[in-house]
Amino acid sequence: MEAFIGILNYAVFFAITAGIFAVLCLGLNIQWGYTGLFNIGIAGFYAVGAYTSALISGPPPGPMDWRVVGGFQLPWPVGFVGAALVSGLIAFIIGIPTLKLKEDYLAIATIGIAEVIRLIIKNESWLTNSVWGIKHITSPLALPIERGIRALLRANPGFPLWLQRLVSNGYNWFYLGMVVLILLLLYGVSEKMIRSPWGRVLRAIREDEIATSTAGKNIFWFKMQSLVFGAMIMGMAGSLYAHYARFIDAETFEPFFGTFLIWVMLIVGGSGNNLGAILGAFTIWGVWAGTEFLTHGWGLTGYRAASLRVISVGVILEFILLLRPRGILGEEKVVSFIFKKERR
Amino acid sequence: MDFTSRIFQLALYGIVSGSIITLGAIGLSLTYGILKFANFAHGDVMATGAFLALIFLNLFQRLALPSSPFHPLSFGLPLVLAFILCMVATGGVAIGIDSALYKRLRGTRSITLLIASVGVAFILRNVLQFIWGPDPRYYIKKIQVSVRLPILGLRIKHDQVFIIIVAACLVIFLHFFLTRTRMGKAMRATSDNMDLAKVSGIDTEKVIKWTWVIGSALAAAGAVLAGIDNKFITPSFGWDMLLPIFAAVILGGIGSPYGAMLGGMVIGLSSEISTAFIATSYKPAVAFIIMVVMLLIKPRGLLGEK
Amino acid sequence: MLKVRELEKSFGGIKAIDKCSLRVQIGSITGLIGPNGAGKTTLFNLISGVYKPDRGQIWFMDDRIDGLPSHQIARKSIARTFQIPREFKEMTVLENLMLIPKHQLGENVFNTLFRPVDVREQEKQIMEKATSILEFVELAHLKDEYAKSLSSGQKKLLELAKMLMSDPRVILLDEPGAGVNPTLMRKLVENIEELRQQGITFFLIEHDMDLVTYLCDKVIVMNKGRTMAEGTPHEIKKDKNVLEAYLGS
Amino acid sequence: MIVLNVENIIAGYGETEILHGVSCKVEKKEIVTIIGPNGAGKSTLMKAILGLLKPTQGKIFFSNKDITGKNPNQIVQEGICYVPQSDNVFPSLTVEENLEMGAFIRRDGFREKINEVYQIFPDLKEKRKVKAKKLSGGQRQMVAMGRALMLDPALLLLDEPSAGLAPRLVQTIFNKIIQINEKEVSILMVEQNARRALEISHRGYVLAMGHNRFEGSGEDILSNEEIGKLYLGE
Repeated sequence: MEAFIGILNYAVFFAITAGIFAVLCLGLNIQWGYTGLFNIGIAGFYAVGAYTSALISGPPPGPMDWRVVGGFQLPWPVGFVGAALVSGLIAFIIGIPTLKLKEDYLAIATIGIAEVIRLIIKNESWLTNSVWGIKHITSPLALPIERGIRALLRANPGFPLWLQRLVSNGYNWFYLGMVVLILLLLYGVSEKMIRSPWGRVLRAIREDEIATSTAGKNIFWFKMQSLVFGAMIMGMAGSLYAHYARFIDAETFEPFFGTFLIWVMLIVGGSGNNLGAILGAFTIWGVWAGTEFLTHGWGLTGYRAASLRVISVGVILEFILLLRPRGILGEEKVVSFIFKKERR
Repeated sequence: MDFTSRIFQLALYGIVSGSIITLGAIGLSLTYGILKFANFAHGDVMATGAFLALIFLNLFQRLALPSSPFHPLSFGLPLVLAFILCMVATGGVAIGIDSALYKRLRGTRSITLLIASVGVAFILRNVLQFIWGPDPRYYIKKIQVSVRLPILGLRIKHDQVFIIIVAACLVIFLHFFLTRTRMGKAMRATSDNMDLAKVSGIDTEKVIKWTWVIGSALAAAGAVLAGIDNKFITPSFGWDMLLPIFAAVILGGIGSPYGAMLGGMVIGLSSEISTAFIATSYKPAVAFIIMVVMLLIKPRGLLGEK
Repeated sequence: MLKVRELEKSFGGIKAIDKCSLRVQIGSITGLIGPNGAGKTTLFNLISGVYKPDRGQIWFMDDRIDGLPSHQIARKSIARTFQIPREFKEMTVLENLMLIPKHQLGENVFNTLFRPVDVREQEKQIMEKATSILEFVELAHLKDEYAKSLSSGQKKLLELAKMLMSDPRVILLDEPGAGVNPTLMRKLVENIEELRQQGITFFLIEHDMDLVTYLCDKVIVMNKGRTMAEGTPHEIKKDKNVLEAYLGS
Repeated sequence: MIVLNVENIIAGYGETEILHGVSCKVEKKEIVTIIGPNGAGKSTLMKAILGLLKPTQGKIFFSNKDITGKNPNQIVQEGICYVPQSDNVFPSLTVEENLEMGAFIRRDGFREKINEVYQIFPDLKEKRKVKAKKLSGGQRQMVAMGRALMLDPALLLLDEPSAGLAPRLVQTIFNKIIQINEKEVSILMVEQNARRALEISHRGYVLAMGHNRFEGSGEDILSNEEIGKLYLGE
């Protein structure tokens, strides 16, 4: 029983992280899957969301910190919304020079902005505490829930060990519920939007920009909306991450975890399909966790294990591109909601 | 040192790093012109070249070759041989990756190739890290003293003069290759219109192979020269080069090797000179900002067409 | 009326359009002919906003439209077709058409989220219109197929259907006859005549002189980036300069 | 003697089959024209002969040698040259470099051949140092044909040589085709300008929906009422 609880607790931890990745995938799916915008600077938007949220809702600088601003300790939802807004704003600024050009330019510009954001995080210690990172970020409702758990355990000293373990993991259960709720909400909203005429324009842009433009659509503006909306979702994921991990620094948002893994997730799951995006996130995060057991089994540690795991994810991507380029699910043929209604 | 001579000193370093960026940017531009995709693994191909040179260098040092440095340079025959061999070997690696992966994806959308190249970038970087670890590896342990030039009190190392000369020679070689040889002209023709090249009887697969070999060999050369300048190499070198080489290519006009040369110099010079005004740690951001400004005012680049 | 005045456009130092002036009467079918490289498609690209002119003016009714982005020109009810059909490949035929109507409520996300009933109502209307147009061009049975799976003739019809969806006042046709077999051509000609009855203006590039003679009220001849003659098809056929430069004797 | 023999080939792009079993023949010194409505598979047939797409069934023989499924560069080496309908020059190469690319697989006699091409197309000689992107449509068509002639082909494939040209130039191009044919080059062409093309052809094929529909001498096809009605626009 205790072993089972151990696994269950691990599963909760796993699901929270995978859920946050799924949110990132939803954001990328709007940009890439439906509009064909090639954003390989996801890490930048993700990081901006995390730092914004930490600065708004996190603790003020401690005595040992270099940081001098932020830490307003506002309620978490304020940080969450702030994260989305600031990420969206940065996407807007990046979009201005690049969205009128070919897709490759957006790619290099997004990778560039992600690097610049990483440089800022590393160097501007007054804002980000540079390499020491922001510590002790408060989690939403952490105090009352953890106090409640302690009280419950104290009142029932007779709980068997497995129950004690289960109960003491209570906050993670709460956080998982929150992540799932936000994921479902974002899923619902983006499904609704993609199946609307708005989404139809995005898909047309993905197929042929000039023809969409001569049909009277302002393609720049639609691409901008898609880029900004996707980036806002990525910012929200950043906020979810920061308040769960309670610690962020530049290393958290390095290109592999911040960008590449998410691309692999979306492509494996099936870009142009929101369910695919979520499925891909859980699958690849499972694979990633699985490789840890593998490298551990082979007695590899440190950078060797890490490198091998990254290589294996890279190889998976290449195989998917070669063998099943549309991913596990792929896009549905008929997308707009009006057709579904008529069929029924 | 007064401000003017400081700027000139930085410009001199800028020419050195511009030479290195140029060599990387040419290969990126060539493959873009012919295969029509932005190869995000090109920086890591450079890094691979640097480490292949390290293998050869260690081999030759063990082989009891005469290893005394060529005066006044800080390195000798083993590194020169390793330099040449690694260009060939990196070309081979590029052909290997092409036939294992890119070749099978040809005919799909160029963006699929781009995604695949991002995957290749991560694989290459981590293979290097798996073998050599994340810490710096050294070509040369000796520190070289720079000499003073008779103008403005500028200083430069002999190795750096060597870097500039070698890069210039390679660029001139490339120019003659593209305009005077059959394969060079075929490369330009294939870059213009691959289908037409095919029906003209040009073996485009062979042209593609040559493009990979030349682009990657130049990239490897650039990486080794960077290794000589810095004395050390790391697996993350490729990532560090990515923004400068892309900025150079976009600045010069995508697909134009001559634009890449120009762009490389501009990026090298401006990143170095910028350190007189802003913190050195923001050097990579300068390349990025120049690129964004270029996209705003002249998206086709300085020498881009149409 | 559509009016072009002293228009200029160069590409890499070569003047593709050189002080070109012309007018197209409302309700007419005007043909644009001229040798290859005369600048006909470039002129269309300038009118429809794909390119921006270097100098000169383009007027539609009382508005100056030169230099406007192509989506704004499209909103002034100037529609164009492409010589090679540009269908939205991975979208169904019906969705290809439903994209076209301008100012759709649902193109604003907030309407979809907060005024779902209105959006749905409009979607229904658009779908009915699209379905009837598909019946008109005889593509209704393919409405749920990916556009990429149509044959090239069917794609040409889809292009026409898309144009009809946009309620245009002026239609720019770039070589409607190119690569179309005679049966389809007849259908196209019938459609054009029927639409002209409804008051739609046509401006078309065509190489087939027979088609031009049959269809057009007025013909404009372009050569080397400027207009060199205009008149009825019969006048043009007799014009000496035109014969020399273009038709050959 | 039969130069080209296409036997019942089936071909298409990806999942879409376009040719459902098409056959045709070209004899030595013949000009053969293929006509047919749009989507009949004319250009696809050209591409299949040249190896730009591989037939799923059927055989193609060139001078009694099986060339089915070979790569374009190998087929060109056998002696078939092709002039595509559009984008048929290398824009950033000079006229002379364009011609040189035509002779890419030829190692000797380049100079003589290029002079021969300049004789047929004297305009090109003046422009030999000019980049092809600066040429007019008609001049480009000539560069493209000249490029194809550089290899001394036994068979020349022309995909709509008159497409997009002014009527006056159309006649010039057809005259050049006759001139080339007089040099013992067999010609297989696809044309929209069916009447003009059939007038200079020895034989013709009518293709429809990926099938052979009719075959005969140029006059036969021109005088066939049904075909006239359907494809020649009468």
